[in-house]
Amino acid sequence: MLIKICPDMFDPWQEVQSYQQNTLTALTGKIGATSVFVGTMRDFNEGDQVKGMTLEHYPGMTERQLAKIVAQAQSQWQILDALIVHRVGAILPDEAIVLVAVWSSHRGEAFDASRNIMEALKSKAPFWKKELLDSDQERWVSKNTDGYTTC
Amino acid sequence: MLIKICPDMFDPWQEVQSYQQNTLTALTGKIGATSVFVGTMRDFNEGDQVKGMTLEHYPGMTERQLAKIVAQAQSQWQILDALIVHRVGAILPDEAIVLVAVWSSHRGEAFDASRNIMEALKSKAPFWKKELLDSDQERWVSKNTDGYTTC
Amino acid sequence: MIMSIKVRYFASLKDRVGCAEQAIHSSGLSTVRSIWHAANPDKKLPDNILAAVNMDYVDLDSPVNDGDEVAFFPPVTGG
Amino acid sequence: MIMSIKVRYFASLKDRVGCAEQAIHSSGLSTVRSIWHAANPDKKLPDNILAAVNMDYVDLDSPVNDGDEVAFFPPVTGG
Repeated sequence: MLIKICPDMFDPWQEVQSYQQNTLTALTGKIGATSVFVGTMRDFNEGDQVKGMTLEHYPGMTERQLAKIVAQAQSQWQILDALIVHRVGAILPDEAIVLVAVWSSHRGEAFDASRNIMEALKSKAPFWKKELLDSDQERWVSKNTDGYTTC
Repeated sequence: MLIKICPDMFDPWQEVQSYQQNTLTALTGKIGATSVFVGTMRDFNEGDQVKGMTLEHYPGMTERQLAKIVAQAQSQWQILDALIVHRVGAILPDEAIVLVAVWSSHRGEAFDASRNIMEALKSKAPFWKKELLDSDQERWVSKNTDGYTTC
Repeated sequence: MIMSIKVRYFASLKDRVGCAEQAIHSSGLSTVRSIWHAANPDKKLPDNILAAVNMDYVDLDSPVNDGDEVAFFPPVTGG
Repeated sequence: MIMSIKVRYFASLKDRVGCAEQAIHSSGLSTVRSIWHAANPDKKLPDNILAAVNMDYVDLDSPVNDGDEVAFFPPVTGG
Protein backbone atom coordinates (compact mmCIF):
# COMPACT_ATOMS: atom_id res chain seq x y z
CA MET A 1 0.00 0.00 0.00
CA LEU A 2 1.33 3.41 -0.95
CA ILE A 3 0.00 6.91 -0.28
CA LYS A 4 1.72 9.77 -2.06
CA ILE A 5 1.14 13.50 -1.65
CA CYS A 6 2.52 15.03 -4.77
CA PRO A 7 3.50 18.73 -5.16
CA ASP A 8 4.29 18.27 -8.87
CA MET A 9 2.30 17.19 -11.90
CA PHE A 10 2.02 13.40 -12.18
CA ASP A 11 0.93 11.01 -14.91
CA PRO A 12 -1.63 8.70 -13.26
CA TRP A 13 -1.26 5.89 -15.83
CA GLN A 14 2.48 5.84 -15.42
CA GLU A 15 2.08 5.79 -11.63
CA VAL A 16 -0.18 2.73 -11.82
CA GLN A 17 2.02 0.96 -14.35
CA SER A 18 5.21 1.61 -12.43
CA TYR A 19 3.71 0.66 -9.04
CA GLN A 20 2.31 -2.55 -10.47
CA GLN A 21 5.54 -3.49 -12.25
CA ASN A 22 7.97 -2.55 -9.53
CA THR A 23 6.14 -3.07 -6.27
CA LEU A 24 3.49 -5.73 -6.86
CA THR A 25 5.88 -8.39 -8.12
CA ALA A 26 4.88 -10.77 -5.33
CA LEU A 27 1.30 -10.68 -6.64
CA THR A 28 2.17 -12.05 -10.09
CA GLY A 29 -0.66 -14.36 -11.15
CA LYS A 30 -2.86 -13.38 -8.17
CA ILE A 31 -4.32 -10.16 -9.57
CA GLY A 32 -7.56 -10.66 -11.46
CA ALA A 33 -8.94 -7.14 -11.33
CA THR A 34 -7.68 -3.58 -11.08
CA SER A 35 -10.03 -0.66 -10.63
CA VAL A 36 -8.57 2.79 -11.11
CA PHE A 37 -10.15 6.18 -10.64
CA VAL A 38 -8.53 9.42 -11.77
CA GLY A 39 -9.89 12.84 -10.91
CA THR A 40 -8.80 15.59 -13.29
CA MET A 41 -9.07 19.35 -13.04
CA ARG A 42 -11.80 20.76 -15.27
CA ASP A 43 -11.77 24.27 -16.70
CA PHE A 44 -15.32 24.94 -15.48
CA ASN A 45 -17.18 24.69 -12.18
CA GLU A 46 -20.56 25.96 -11.02
CA GLY A 47 -21.08 27.89 -14.25
CA ASP A 48 -17.71 29.68 -14.25
CA GLN A 49 -14.55 29.25 -16.30
CA VAL A 50 -11.68 28.24 -14.05
CA LYS A 51 -8.09 28.79 -15.16
CA GLY A 52 -6.19 27.41 -12.21
CA MET A 53 -6.45 25.99 -8.74
CA THR A 54 -4.46 25.71 -5.53
CA LEU A 55 -4.77 22.60 -3.41
CA GLU A 56 -4.07 23.09 0.28
CA HIS A 57 -3.75 20.18 2.68
CA TYR A 58 -3.01 19.35 6.30
CA PRO A 59 0.35 17.54 6.15
CA GLY A 60 0.41 14.55 8.44
CA MET A 61 -3.33 14.40 8.98
CA THR A 62 -3.84 13.79 5.27
CA GLU A 63 -1.62 10.72 5.18
CA ARG A 64 -3.08 9.49 8.48
CA GLN A 65 -6.69 9.77 7.27
CA LEU A 66 -5.93 8.18 3.90
CA ALA A 67 -4.21 5.24 5.62
CA LYS A 68 -7.30 4.80 7.83
CA ILE A 69 -9.57 4.91 4.78
CA VAL A 70 -7.57 2.18 3.05
CA ALA A 71 -7.47 0.09 6.23
CA GLN A 72 -11.24 0.39 6.53
CA ALA A 73 -11.69 -0.74 2.92
CA GLN A 74 -9.28 -3.63 3.51
CA SER A 75 -11.40 -4.80 6.42
CA GLN A 76 -14.49 -4.75 4.23
CA TRP A 77 -13.21 -6.17 0.92
CA GLN A 78 -10.50 -8.61 -0.14
CA ILE A 79 -7.94 -6.18 -1.50
CA LEU A 80 -4.49 -7.27 -2.63
CA ASP A 81 -3.04 -3.75 -2.71
CA ALA A 82 -3.95 -0.08 -3.10
CA LEU A 83 -2.27 3.08 -4.35
CA ILE A 84 -3.38 6.65 -3.71
CA VAL A 85 -1.69 9.68 -5.24
CA HIS A 86 -3.03 13.18 -4.54
CA ARG A 87 -1.73 16.42 -5.93
CA VAL A 88 -1.17 19.53 -3.79
CA GLY A 89 -0.13 23.09 -4.65
CA ALA A 90 -0.77 24.99 -7.85
CA ILE A 91 -2.52 23.03 -10.58
CA LEU A 92 -3.85 23.72 -14.09
CA PRO A 93 -6.86 22.38 -16.01
CA ASP A 94 -6.43 18.90 -17.47
CA GLU A 95 -3.88 17.89 -14.81
CA ALA A 96 -4.56 14.92 -12.56
CA ILE A 97 -5.69 15.75 -9.02
CA VAL A 98 -6.18 12.29 -7.57
CA LEU A 99 -5.50 8.66 -8.40
CA VAL A 100 -7.02 5.72 -6.53
CA ALA A 101 -6.05 2.22 -7.67
CA VAL A 102 -7.15 -1.04 -6.10
CA TRP A 103 -5.90 -4.52 -6.99
CA SER A 104 -7.96 -7.59 -6.15
CA SER A 105 -8.57 -11.15 -7.30
CA HIS A 106 -12.18 -10.35 -8.22
CA ARG A 107 -13.75 -7.45 -10.04
CA GLY A 108 -16.66 -6.79 -7.67
CA GLU A 109 -14.29 -6.13 -4.80
CA ALA A 110 -11.97 -3.96 -6.88
CA PHE A 111 -14.89 -1.77 -8.04
CA ASP A 112 -16.54 -1.53 -4.62
CA ALA A 113 -13.32 -0.78 -2.77
CA SER A 114 -11.98 1.84 -5.19
CA ARG A 115 -15.27 3.73 -5.20
CA ASN A 116 -15.57 3.52 -1.44
CA ILE A 117 -12.00 4.80 -0.98
CA MET A 118 -12.67 7.64 -3.41
CA GLU A 119 -15.87 8.71 -1.63
CA ALA A 120 -14.19 8.50 1.78
CA LEU A 121 -11.27 10.56 0.47
CA LYS A 122 -13.69 13.20 -0.81
CA SER A 123 -15.45 13.49 2.54
CA LYS A 124 -12.59 12.92 5.01
CA ALA A 125 -9.12 13.63 3.63
CA PRO A 126 -8.10 17.19 4.61
CA PHE A 127 -7.59 18.83 1.23
CA TRP A 128 -9.11 22.15 0.13
CA LYS A 129 -9.41 23.61 -3.33
CA LYS A 130 -9.16 27.31 -4.12
CA GLU A 131 -10.19 28.15 -7.66
CA LEU A 132 -8.77 30.94 -9.79
CA LEU A 133 -11.51 32.10 -12.14
CA ASP A 134 -11.00 33.59 -15.60
CA SER A 135 -11.92 36.93 -14.03
CA ASP A 136 -8.84 36.55 -11.75
CA GLN A 137 -11.17 36.28 -8.76
CA GLU A 138 -10.22 33.55 -6.29
CA ARG A 139 -12.73 31.43 -4.40
CA TRP A 140 -12.65 28.46 -2.07
CA VAL A 141 -14.68 25.46 -3.19
CA SER A 142 -17.23 25.19 -0.39
CA LYS A 143 -18.05 21.50 -0.40
CA ASN A 144 -17.85 18.22 -2.25
CA THR A 145 -20.91 16.48 -3.64
CA ASP A 146 -21.85 12.87 -3.06
CA GLY A 147 -20.49 10.67 -5.84
CA TYR A 148 -22.99 7.85 -5.33
CA THR A 149 -25.89 9.88 -6.72
CA THR A 150 -25.44 10.47 -10.41
CA CYS A 151 -28.77 11.94 -11.35
CA MET B 1 -15.22 5.74 -28.76
CA LEU B 2 -12.85 2.93 -29.62
CA ILE B 3 -13.22 -0.85 -29.43
CA LYS B 4 -10.12 -2.93 -30.04
CA ILE B 5 -9.84 -6.71 -30.32
CA CYS B 6 -6.22 -7.45 -29.68
CA PRO B 7 -4.42 -10.68 -30.66
CA ASP B 8 -1.18 -9.57 -28.96
CA MET B 9 -0.23 -8.65 -25.42
CA PHE B 10 -1.13 -5.07 -24.54
CA ASP B 11 -0.24 -2.70 -21.73
CA PRO B 12 -3.56 -1.33 -20.46
CA TRP B 13 -2.07 1.77 -18.82
CA GLN B 14 -0.26 2.73 -21.97
CA GLU B 15 -3.46 2.19 -23.99
CA VAL B 16 -5.37 4.57 -21.72
CA GLN B 17 -2.60 7.15 -21.67
CA SER B 18 -2.12 7.10 -25.41
CA TYR B 19 -5.86 7.19 -26.20
CA GLN B 20 -6.35 10.10 -23.82
CA GLN B 21 -3.35 12.05 -25.14
CA ASN B 22 -3.85 11.41 -28.84
CA THR B 23 -7.59 11.04 -29.32
CA LEU B 24 -9.30 12.99 -26.54
CA THR B 25 -7.62 16.31 -27.31
CA ALA B 26 -10.99 17.98 -27.93
CA LEU B 27 -11.98 17.15 -24.34
CA THR B 28 -9.14 19.13 -22.73
CA GLY B 29 -10.53 20.76 -19.60
CA LYS B 30 -13.86 18.88 -19.81
CA ILE B 31 -12.78 15.60 -18.21
CA GLY B 32 -13.29 15.49 -14.47
CA ALA B 33 -13.28 11.74 -13.91
CA THR B 34 -11.85 8.62 -15.50
CA SER B 35 -12.80 5.17 -14.31
CA VAL B 36 -10.72 2.29 -15.59
CA PHE B 37 -11.13 -1.43 -15.08
CA VAL B 38 -8.50 -3.96 -16.06
CA GLY B 39 -9.06 -7.71 -15.95
CA THR B 40 -5.89 -9.76 -15.70
CA MET B 41 -5.28 -13.47 -16.11
CA ARG B 42 -4.74 -15.23 -12.79
CA ASP B 43 -2.73 -18.41 -12.39
CA PHE B 44 -5.54 -20.11 -10.46
CA ASN B 45 -9.24 -20.76 -11.00
CA GLU B 46 -11.75 -22.97 -9.24
CA GLY B 47 -9.05 -24.55 -7.08
CA ASP B 48 -6.66 -25.41 -9.92
CA GLN B 49 -3.37 -23.94 -11.09
CA VAL B 50 -3.74 -22.53 -14.59
CA LYS B 51 -0.67 -22.00 -16.78
CA GLY B 52 -2.24 -20.57 -19.89
CA MET B 53 -5.45 -19.72 -21.63
CA THR B 54 -6.90 -19.36 -25.12
CA LEU B 55 -9.52 -16.72 -25.78
CA GLU B 56 -11.89 -17.47 -28.65
CA HIS B 57 -14.31 -14.90 -30.00
CA TYR B 58 -16.92 -14.38 -32.69
CA PRO B 59 -15.36 -11.77 -35.00
CA GLY B 60 -17.85 -9.15 -36.08
CA MET B 61 -20.45 -10.03 -33.47
CA THR B 62 -18.01 -9.12 -30.71
CA GLU B 63 -17.45 -5.59 -32.02
CA ARG B 64 -21.17 -5.20 -32.73
CA GLN B 65 -22.21 -6.24 -29.23
CA LEU B 66 -19.55 -4.09 -27.55
CA ALA B 67 -20.66 -1.06 -29.56
CA LYS B 68 -24.26 -1.69 -28.46
CA ILE B 69 -23.16 -2.00 -24.83
CA VAL B 70 -21.35 1.35 -24.99
CA ALA B 71 -24.31 2.99 -26.76
CA GLN B 72 -26.63 1.69 -24.03
CA ALA B 73 -24.34 3.12 -21.32
CA GLN B 74 -24.16 6.44 -23.21
CA SER B 75 -27.95 6.65 -23.19
CA GLN B 76 -27.99 6.08 -19.43
CA TRP B 77 -25.04 8.19 -18.23
CA GLN B 78 -23.27 11.35 -19.36
CA ILE B 79 -20.13 9.85 -20.84
CA LEU B 80 -17.55 11.91 -22.69
CA ASP B 81 -15.78 8.91 -24.22
CA ALA B 82 -15.06 5.21 -23.74
CA LEU B 83 -12.32 2.76 -24.69
CA ILE B 84 -12.55 -1.03 -24.67
CA VAL B 85 -9.62 -3.30 -25.42
CA HIS B 86 -10.05 -7.09 -25.26
CA ARG B 87 -7.39 -9.69 -25.83
CA VAL B 88 -7.95 -12.80 -27.97
CA GLY B 89 -5.79 -15.84 -28.71
CA ALA B 90 -3.16 -17.43 -26.47
CA ILE B 91 -2.52 -15.64 -23.19
CA LEU B 92 -0.37 -16.20 -20.10
CA PRO B 93 -0.93 -15.44 -16.41
CA ASP B 94 -0.44 -11.80 -15.41
CA GLU B 95 -1.30 -10.54 -18.90
CA ALA B 96 -4.22 -8.14 -19.37
CA ILE B 97 -7.41 -9.68 -20.76
CA VAL B 98 -9.70 -6.67 -20.83
CA LEU B 99 -9.59 -2.91 -20.39
CA VAL B 100 -12.66 -0.71 -19.98
CA ALA B 101 -12.10 3.04 -19.60
CA VAL B 102 -14.79 5.69 -19.29
CA TRP B 103 -14.26 9.46 -19.28
CA SER B 104 -16.87 11.77 -17.79
CA SER B 105 -17.24 15.18 -16.18
CA HIS B 106 -18.38 13.62 -12.89
CA ARG B 107 -17.13 10.66 -10.93
CA GLY B 108 -20.46 8.99 -10.20
CA GLU B 109 -21.18 8.59 -13.88
CA ALA B 110 -17.67 7.36 -14.68
CA PHE B 111 -17.89 4.68 -11.97
CA ASP B 112 -21.44 3.59 -12.81
CA ALA B 113 -20.86 3.45 -16.55
CA SER B 114 -17.54 1.58 -16.45
CA ARG B 115 -18.93 -1.05 -14.11
CA ASN B 116 -22.09 -1.40 -16.17
CA ILE B 117 -20.08 -1.79 -19.38
CA MET B 118 -17.84 -4.37 -17.73
CA GLU B 119 -20.79 -6.44 -16.47
CA ALA B 120 -22.55 -6.24 -19.83
CA LEU B 121 -19.34 -7.30 -21.57
CA LYS B 122 -19.04 -10.30 -19.24
CA SER B 123 -22.59 -11.43 -19.96
CA LYS B 124 -23.03 -10.49 -23.63
CA ALA B 125 -19.78 -10.11 -25.56
CA PRO B 126 -19.06 -13.38 -27.41
CA PHE B 127 -15.72 -14.40 -25.94
CA TRP B 128 -14.89 -17.84 -24.51
CA LYS B 129 -11.98 -18.88 -22.34
CA LYS B 130 -10.28 -22.25 -22.51
CA GLU B 131 -7.89 -22.87 -19.65
CA LEU B 132 -4.71 -24.92 -19.81
CA LEU B 133 -4.14 -26.43 -16.37
CA ASP B 134 -0.77 -27.28 -14.84
CA SER B 135 -1.66 -30.92 -15.50
CA ASP B 136 -1.79 -30.06 -19.25
CA GLN B 137 -5.51 -30.78 -19.21
CA GLU B 138 -7.60 -28.21 -21.14
CA ARG B 139 -11.05 -27.07 -20.07
CA TRP B 140 -13.58 -24.49 -21.18
CA VAL B 141 -14.63 -21.99 -18.53
CA SER B 142 -18.33 -22.74 -18.23
CA LYS B 143 -19.74 -19.41 -17.13
CA ASN B 144 -19.01 -15.98 -15.75
CA THR B 145 -20.12 -14.91 -12.29
CA ASP B 146 -22.02 -11.76 -11.45
CA GLY B 147 -19.64 -8.94 -10.55
CA TYR B 148 -22.17 -6.96 -8.55
CA THR B 149 -22.23 -9.47 -5.68
CA THR B 150 -18.92 -9.45 -3.86
CA CYS B 151 -19.68 -11.70 -0.93
CA MET C 1 -38.79 -22.65 -50.87
CA ILE C 2 -35.21 -23.72 -50.36
CA MET C 3 -33.33 -21.53 -47.90
CA SER C 4 -29.56 -21.30 -47.60
CA ILE C 5 -28.35 -20.71 -44.06
CA LYS C 6 -24.82 -20.44 -42.75
CA VAL C 7 -24.57 -22.10 -39.34
CA ARG C 8 -21.67 -21.36 -36.98
CA TYR C 9 -20.59 -22.92 -33.69
CA PHE C 10 -18.20 -21.58 -31.09
CA ALA C 11 -16.16 -22.77 -28.12
CA SER C 12 -17.26 -26.00 -26.40
CA LEU C 13 -20.20 -26.31 -28.77
CA LYS C 14 -17.85 -26.29 -31.73
CA ASP C 15 -15.97 -29.20 -30.12
CA ARG C 16 -19.24 -31.02 -29.45
CA VAL C 17 -20.68 -30.56 -32.95
CA GLY C 18 -17.29 -31.29 -34.46
CA CYS C 19 -17.18 -28.34 -36.83
CA ALA C 20 -17.08 -24.54 -36.80
CA GLU C 21 -19.30 -23.85 -39.77
CA GLN C 22 -21.92 -25.58 -41.94
CA ALA C 23 -24.03 -24.50 -44.90
CA ILE C 24 -27.62 -25.73 -44.77
CA HIS C 25 -29.82 -25.76 -47.89
CA SER C 26 -33.28 -26.98 -47.09
CA SER C 27 -36.95 -26.21 -47.16
CA GLY C 28 -39.11 -26.15 -44.05
CA LEU C 29 -36.69 -24.04 -42.05
CA SER C 30 -38.62 -21.49 -40.05
CA THR C 31 -36.95 -20.84 -36.70
CA VAL C 32 -33.52 -20.91 -35.11
CA ARG C 33 -34.56 -24.12 -33.37
CA SER C 34 -35.43 -25.79 -36.69
CA ILE C 35 -31.99 -24.83 -38.04
CA TRP C 36 -30.36 -26.67 -35.16
CA HIS C 37 -32.37 -29.81 -35.82
CA ALA C 38 -31.76 -29.71 -39.57
CA ALA C 39 -28.03 -29.27 -39.00
CA ASN C 40 -27.77 -31.75 -36.13
CA PRO C 41 -30.48 -34.41 -36.67
CA ASP C 42 -28.86 -36.73 -34.12
CA LYS C 43 -28.29 -34.15 -31.34
CA LYS C 44 -30.62 -32.64 -28.76
CA LEU C 45 -30.51 -28.87 -28.54
CA PRO C 46 -28.29 -28.30 -25.47
CA ASP C 47 -29.58 -26.47 -22.41
CA ASN C 48 -28.27 -22.95 -21.82
CA ILE C 49 -27.37 -22.58 -25.47
CA LEU C 50 -27.22 -19.05 -26.86
CA ALA C 51 -28.16 -18.18 -30.42
CA ALA C 52 -27.56 -15.22 -32.71
CA VAL C 53 -28.93 -14.36 -36.14
CA ASN C 54 -26.71 -12.05 -38.16
CA MET C 55 -24.70 -11.29 -35.01
CA ASP C 56 -27.63 -10.22 -32.84
CA TYR C 57 -28.89 -12.30 -29.95
CA VAL C 58 -32.23 -14.01 -30.62
CA ASP C 59 -34.60 -16.48 -28.96
CA LEU C 60 -34.59 -20.04 -30.20
CA ASP C 61 -38.06 -19.50 -31.64
CA SER C 62 -37.07 -16.46 -33.68
CA PRO C 63 -37.61 -16.65 -37.43
CA VAL C 64 -34.78 -17.08 -39.92
CA ASN C 65 -34.56 -15.85 -43.47
CA ASP C 66 -32.76 -17.04 -46.55
CA GLY C 67 -29.10 -16.02 -46.40
CA ASP C 68 -28.99 -15.54 -42.63
CA GLU C 69 -25.98 -16.42 -40.54
CA VAL C 70 -27.15 -18.40 -37.50
CA ALA C 71 -24.71 -18.97 -34.64
CA PHE C 72 -24.95 -21.28 -31.62
CA PHE C 73 -22.68 -21.04 -28.62
CA PRO C 74 -22.41 -21.67 -24.89
CA PRO C 75 -22.62 -18.89 -22.24
CA VAL C 76 -19.92 -16.32 -22.90
CA THR C 77 -16.90 -16.14 -20.59
CA GLY C 78 -14.87 -13.14 -21.68
CA GLY C 79 -13.58 -10.20 -19.66
CA MET D 1 -3.46 24.01 35.52
CA ILE D 2 -2.05 25.91 32.54
CA MET D 3 -2.34 23.94 29.29
CA SER D 4 -0.36 24.64 26.14
CA ILE D 5 -2.29 23.95 22.98
CA LYS D 6 -1.21 24.43 19.38
CA VAL D 7 -4.16 25.65 17.31
CA ARG D 8 -4.16 25.38 13.51
CA TYR D 9 -6.50 26.74 10.85
CA PHE D 10 -6.84 25.74 7.21
CA ALA D 11 -8.28 27.03 3.96
CA SER D 12 -11.07 29.62 4.17
CA LEU D 13 -10.99 29.46 7.96
CA LYS D 14 -7.33 30.41 7.94
CA ASP D 15 -8.26 33.48 5.86
CA ARG D 16 -11.10 34.32 8.25
CA VAL D 17 -9.08 33.95 11.44
CA GLY D 18 -6.15 35.70 9.82
CA CYS D 19 -3.50 33.20 10.81
CA ALA D 20 -2.49 29.59 10.22
CA GLU D 21 -1.27 28.74 13.69
CA GLN D 22 -1.51 29.98 17.26
CA ALA D 23 -0.12 28.78 20.58
CA ILE D 24 -2.59 29.02 23.46
CA HIS D 25 -1.42 28.88 27.08
CA SER D 26 -4.32 29.09 29.45
CA SER D 27 -6.18 27.44 32.26
CA GLY D 28 -9.82 26.45 32.03
CA LEU D 29 -9.46 24.77 28.66
CA SER D 30 -11.45 21.59 28.64
CA THR D 31 -12.95 20.96 25.20
CA VAL D 32 -12.25 21.70 21.56
CA ARG D 33 -15.00 24.30 21.71
CA SER D 34 -13.34 26.09 24.63
CA ILE D 35 -10.09 26.22 22.66
CA TRP D 36 -11.86 28.05 19.84
CA HIS D 37 -13.30 30.63 22.22
CA ALA D 38 -10.00 31.16 24.03
CA ALA D 39 -8.21 31.61 20.71
CA ASN D 40 -10.93 33.71 19.08
CA PRO D 41 -12.72 35.63 21.85
CA ASP D 42 -14.41 37.95 19.32
CA LYS D 43 -15.59 35.26 16.86
CA LYS D 44 -18.54 32.90 16.92
CA LEU D 45 -17.70 29.26 16.20
CA PRO D 46 -18.68 28.89 12.50
CA ASP D 47 -21.35 26.44 11.42
CA ASN D 48 -20.17 23.32 9.58
CA ILE D 49 -16.71 23.65 11.07
CA LEU D 50 -14.64 20.47 11.35
CA ALA D 51 -12.17 19.84 14.15
CA ALA D 52 -9.29 17.46 14.71
CA VAL D 53 -7.19 16.72 17.76
CA ASN D 54 -3.75 15.32 16.98
CA MET D 55 -4.88 14.71 13.39
CA ASP D 56 -7.97 12.66 14.21
CA TYR D 57 -11.47 13.99 13.69
CA VAL D 58 -13.29 14.86 16.92
CA ASP D 59 -16.56 16.39 18.08
CA LEU D 60 -16.48 19.98 19.28
CA ASP D 61 -17.21 18.76 22.78
CA SER D 62 -14.29 16.34 22.88
CA PRO D 63 -11.72 16.86 25.63
CA VAL D 64 -8.27 18.31 24.99
CA ASN D 65 -5.06 17.63 26.85
CA ASP D 66 -1.93 19.62 27.48
CA GLY D 67 0.30 19.55 24.41
CA ASP D 68 -2.45 18.65 21.95
CA GLU D 69 -2.59 20.00 18.42
CA VAL D 70 -6.11 21.21 17.72
CA ALA D 71 -7.13 22.03 14.14
CA PHE D 72 -10.19 23.81 12.78
CA PHE D 73 -11.17 23.76 9.13
CA PRO D 74 -14.10 23.98 6.69
CA PRO D 75 -15.58 20.92 4.90
CA VAL D 76 -12.87 19.21 2.89
CA THR D 77 -12.89 19.54 -0.91
CA GLY D 78 -10.12 17.29 -2.21
CA GLY D 79 -10.21 14.57 -4.82
